[in-house]
Amino acid sequence: MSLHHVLPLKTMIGTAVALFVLTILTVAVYYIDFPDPLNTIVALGIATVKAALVCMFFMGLYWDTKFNTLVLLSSLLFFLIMIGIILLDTLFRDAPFQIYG
Amino acid sequence: MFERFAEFFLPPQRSTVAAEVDGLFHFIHISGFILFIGIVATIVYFAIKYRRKSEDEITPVISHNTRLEIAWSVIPTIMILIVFSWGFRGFLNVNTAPSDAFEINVTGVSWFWEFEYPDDGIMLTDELVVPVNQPIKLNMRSEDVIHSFFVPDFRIKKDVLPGRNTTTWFEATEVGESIMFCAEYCGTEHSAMDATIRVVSEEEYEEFLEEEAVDIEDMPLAELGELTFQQQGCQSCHSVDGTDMVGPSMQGLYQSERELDDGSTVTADEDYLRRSIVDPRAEVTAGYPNNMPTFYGDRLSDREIDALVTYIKELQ
Amino acid sequence: MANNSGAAEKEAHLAHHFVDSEQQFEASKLGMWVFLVTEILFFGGLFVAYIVYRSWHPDLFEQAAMTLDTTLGAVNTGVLIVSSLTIVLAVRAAQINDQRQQLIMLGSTIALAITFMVVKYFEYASKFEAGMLPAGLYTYEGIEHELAPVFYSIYYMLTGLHGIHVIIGIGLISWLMVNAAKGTYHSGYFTPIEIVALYWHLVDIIWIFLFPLLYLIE
Amino acid sequence: MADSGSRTLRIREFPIEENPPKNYLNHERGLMSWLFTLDHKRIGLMYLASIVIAFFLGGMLAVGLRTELWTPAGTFIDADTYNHIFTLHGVIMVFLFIIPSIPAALGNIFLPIMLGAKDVAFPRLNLASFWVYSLGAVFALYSIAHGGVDTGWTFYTPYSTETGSAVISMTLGAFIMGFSSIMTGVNFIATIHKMRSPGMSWGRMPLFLWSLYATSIIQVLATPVLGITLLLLVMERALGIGIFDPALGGDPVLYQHFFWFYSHPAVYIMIVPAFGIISELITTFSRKVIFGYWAIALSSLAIAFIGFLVWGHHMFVSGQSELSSVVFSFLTFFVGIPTGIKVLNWVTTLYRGSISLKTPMLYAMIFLILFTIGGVTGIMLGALSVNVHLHDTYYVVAHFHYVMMGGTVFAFLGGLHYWWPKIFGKMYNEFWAKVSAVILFIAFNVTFLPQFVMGSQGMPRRYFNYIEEFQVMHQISTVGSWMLGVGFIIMAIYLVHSLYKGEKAPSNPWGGRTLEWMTASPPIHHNFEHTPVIIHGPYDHHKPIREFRLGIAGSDNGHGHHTNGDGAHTEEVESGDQTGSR
Ligand code: HEA
Ligand code: HEA
Ligand code: HEC
Ligand code: CUA
Ligand SMILES: [Cu+2]
Repeated sequence: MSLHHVLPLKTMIGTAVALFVLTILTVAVYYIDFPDPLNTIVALGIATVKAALVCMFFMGLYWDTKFNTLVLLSSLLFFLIMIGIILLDTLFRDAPFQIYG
Repeated sequence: MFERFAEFFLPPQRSTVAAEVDGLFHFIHISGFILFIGIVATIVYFAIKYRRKSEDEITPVISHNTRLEIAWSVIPTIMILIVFSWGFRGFLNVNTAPSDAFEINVTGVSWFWEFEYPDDGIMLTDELVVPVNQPIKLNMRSEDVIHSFFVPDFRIKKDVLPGRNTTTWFEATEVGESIMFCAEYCGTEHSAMDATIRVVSEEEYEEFLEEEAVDIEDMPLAELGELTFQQQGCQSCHSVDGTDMVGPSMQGLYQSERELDDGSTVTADEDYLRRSIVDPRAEVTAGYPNNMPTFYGDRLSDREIDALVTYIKELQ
Repeated sequence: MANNSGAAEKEAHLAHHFVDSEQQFEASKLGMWVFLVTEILFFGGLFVAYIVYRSWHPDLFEQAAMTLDTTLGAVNTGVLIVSSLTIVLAVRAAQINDQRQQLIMLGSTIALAITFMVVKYFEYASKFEAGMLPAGLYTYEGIEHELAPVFYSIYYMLTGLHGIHVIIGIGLISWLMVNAAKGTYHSGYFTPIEIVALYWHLVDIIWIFLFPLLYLIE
Repeated sequence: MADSGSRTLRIREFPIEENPPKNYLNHERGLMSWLFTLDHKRIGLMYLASIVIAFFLGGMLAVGLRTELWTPAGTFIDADTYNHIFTLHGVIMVFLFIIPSIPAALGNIFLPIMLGAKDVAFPRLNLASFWVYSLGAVFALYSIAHGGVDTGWTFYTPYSTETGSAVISMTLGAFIMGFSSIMTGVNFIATIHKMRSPGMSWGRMPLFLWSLYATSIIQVLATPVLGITLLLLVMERALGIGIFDPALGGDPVLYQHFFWFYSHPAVYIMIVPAFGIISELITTFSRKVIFGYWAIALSSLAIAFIGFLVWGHHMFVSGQSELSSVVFSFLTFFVGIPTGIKVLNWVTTLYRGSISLKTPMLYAMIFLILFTIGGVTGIMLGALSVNVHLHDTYYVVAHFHYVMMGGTVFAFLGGLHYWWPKIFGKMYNEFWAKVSAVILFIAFNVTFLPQFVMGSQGMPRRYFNYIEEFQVMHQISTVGSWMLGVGFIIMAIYLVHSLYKGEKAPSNPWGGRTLEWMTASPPIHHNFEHTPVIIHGPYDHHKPIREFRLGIAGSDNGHGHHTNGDGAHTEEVESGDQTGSR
């Protein structure tokens, strides 16, 4: 969003409403029982959509230079690298021995 | 010639995995050295040949050369792939114990090592005796902080963690003594936390087993105390001849006046000795760190504690 | 780029080393985005700890999430969303030179942020009461899992760090209000509001993830 | 931009005023004018002073360490003191010296000038970063005064949560200094993106700036993780939160992941700016276009990226899963490819150049030699099976001194000598400079080559005592460290001498082509009297030098009382293809 771009009021309010709806949705979904990993996936999916809405409209990435979006995405990439590789260790350690009782 | 050189660089190869590790070690050194000499020679040659002769020399514009650049991206790539797969193979060897390996439990404690032979009821401190040509698997654990089990002659190393087990293994190929170091920094006496690994022949090993498997029940208290004192690693912090180590010497301790770090004094009677072993952090002698392990209480039987106290009492 | 057009009139807020307001605005905004990246990775470390422990002990996390109050969590989510809206409206008010609205919007953002902290206070208070404290101090007995204390450590680190960010946000927005009252911000210059708003949205986003990850596990 | 498109920009050549009476050093006086300055050059200079002090402190500790190792048992200090000293040596050298060394000191001074800007994007942030750094240093000093720290610079749990030393204040110090590093990174990124002068396209940016750019990216992405790690460590010690402490159910290996996720990329924070300096030195002193500009520029970014994928090579024997060890080892080697490309491009640049072995160039060559040794031994350590043997031995110690001291420090010294005339307006004594460079080179190898041998033979690091077999090697190494001391003393003498008695430096003593040589020595307060315009690449030594002194005609910065010098050269250029891309 450059200096000369005035934020559109309707979009802002629309974004807030959408965020509300999604929050209610995510709580509602919590009370529905999905098979195991699905629950987490749905909850995180909704959270990601919400975050994307905030970034695009409230934070103005939708109007901004694409480079700022790239900056943001790079942080996610490096977060994913960190957790991804650490899981390569933590999920694949040998089952501990039980020699000391 | 090369062998002399290799011997200068590396400790003797005394385990089955050593040769392969050394092979890779030499391979990287030699190819790295060739590369290095090439680079240095080129720099020196250019620096002499193209040294500045006058202030207004004009240099040619050579901005790139695709073929050269591809060459020096591809050749190193091939090199590193070789190095990687070679190292990978060696790593699998170092990490995968044969299924017929004889198992020994290792405990790292600040700052000594305990080796337990679970089938024979033997406990050794700072010394490990193993038969030659027999794969040995070590199940390792730490009582406090991270230590690391490192035997240069065997080319093995593995961290020893609290609350978790790690393993390593080796098969010694010749009879002799090798030194074992603690390779993960663990505090004051980290550099003194070493042990001797005695590789013995099959027969000697049998003898050793018989000798060690003494009957603890029938031993006189003082003798048992001395044995326990050594086996539990007390001697890595306490001398019995008056020298000051991490902890106070045990000589002349009994019945002496002890000044504690809160300023009070106590007489080192039997009861005090017992308390000092079972709950060492409760009364800390002035001038010493408060780092005597607290777990002895759970690990020693009552008889062993009695024995220790008797033993210490006799050290006058 | 920085070609000195001569046309750009030098304005009071323009630092000497910039060529024009546009360059200053863009630079500040890029700087802020880069800073947000560091914030994300700062929290990222904690999220990694969360993920690792959850992958090791899914049952612990399920049990422990039950002790958290979903309603309060959801209310706080709502509060932060509204506050995000009010702060963009403050930016907008600056853009359209409406000083009164600026003040109202900034004020409401602060009010909402305080509401968030008050709710958080009640949540923490009831946890403390029950002995659900970080590991070393943990005394609660309702969860049968030896690592329950570690869960609460992670919980307090995440929400605590987030809470600190909220408090910093309150401070920053108060500072904006003081300036706004002096009429510092207008359509030609509103960089500080824009920058603080970006920060505030990030605080909101982090909560958007914390809410399902901590409260909504089954 | 309001007025883009094809507009005619009037540019002309601006003559350089030699040794101007008013420069950034003296345009304001008094302590306050330094401590609260917003001028990037002054902030850089304060950083320079701080890191030099830190280096000498760390170096003295190192000499102490080496002296203690003269005999196998205690020589003049006890084990605890030794442990404190190597920890302090590591912490000071890493956090107080080498991380801020090139970026925050030399980078701060030259980044805006080389871009043709008046300052960095956020001068206040820049000043704040210096103060935050100082605050961190105060914490570190406090902790030294209150018991010191004996954990090693890696602060591994659970030892660091159990030991009686002042770990909290030291980690807080490192935590705080982390923020200073982040601030510098943010500032540099914004500056490079938004503050380039007309014509300074990405392809015309000096390679030093590319390297600072890559460094800043690493700083911004990695340092926050150090922050949270140290914060968790502090909480672990203060409250016992149990995430890393096995006694409370935590996992110490997780701590190591967190720590190295920062600290491996951090080694590229240390070395990549050094690469940038070497690119400048090699081109200037061979008067030649760099070979493979884009390859060098982009390989910095590649190193930065790959550097994030390999941290686990410090943990091959730590008890992490074998799978991850294998993956980490595989990725580790790939850092060698872009690095190798750089090294070989530098060497090729020398081909048919006009090489002058002035002191900075001597340092550049020393760098090439020592860094190659350090890098190849890094490859050795990355090889899984060999690492099992060499991990935590003196082989590792030698490796990282070859890259940190032999690489970064020697490049830094090269840069310091290269820019010394520009920074202070004085020339140093070339003869003594060469003498000390040669002494340092020899002494360095005497100190650290034997460590490779000891390490291979199995000498573990962080050892106060050692077995007698190693004594000879240790003694050679110790003698080397004393020789290093002599080399540095000579350097200190001739540098200080140059400040007081040195000849006045011309604006461009080496015939460089980058923008810092197109302004006075020392530079004036606003760097340039005009807005510079760039029409050539940074190393186009075959183009006439006057074409590097162009600026927008009539841009006086609002400060100009300069007259149009004789032979001022005016030219009209289409701005459409001259403006820097955004
Ligand atoms: C400036 C700092 C710096 C730099 C640049 C490097 C560079 C590298 N390092 Fe180093 N390293 C450290 C600082 C640094 N390191 C420190 C401080 C430690 C110890 C920390 C501690 O425990 O206290 C350490 C430890 C360390 C270890 C762990 C050792 C152990 O504890 O077991 C490893 C293992 O892989 C490693 C590998 C590498 C590699 C592969 C590179 C590569 O980047 C090197 C790349 C360069 C080259 C390869 C040379 C040039 C290339 C050519 C001439 C082309 C030809 C090349 C090939 C054919 C491959 N380093
Ligand atoms: C930038 C990084 C850097 C630099 C430049 C150095 C420089 C030096 N280092 Fe250091 N070192 C580290 C980073 C660095 N080190 C790190 C991270 C560790 C690991 C710590 C740990 O294990 O936690 C380490 C560990 C380390 C050890 C291993 C300790 C151990 O494991 O037990 C040793 C031992 O030789 C050593 C020696 C030296 C020496 C001799 C120098 C020399 O190059 C120093 C030269 C400088 C001077 C000599 C000072 C300047 C001159 C004067 C002040 C004049 C007066 C001098 C005299 C009168 C002699 N260092
Ligand atoms: C890690 C080192 C360490 C080990 C191992 C260790 N101690 Fe100690 N010990 C100390 C230190 C240090 C002190 C002095 C501080 C204190 O009183 O707690 C001490 C104190 C004592 C005292 C009291 C001495 C006095 O001055 O009053 C006795 C008795 C004792 N130890 C016995 C033992 C016995 C028996 C063992 C083995 C079963 C043992 N220690 C193992 C470090 C150790
Ligand atoms: Cu145990 Cu070092
Ligand atoms: Cu590394």
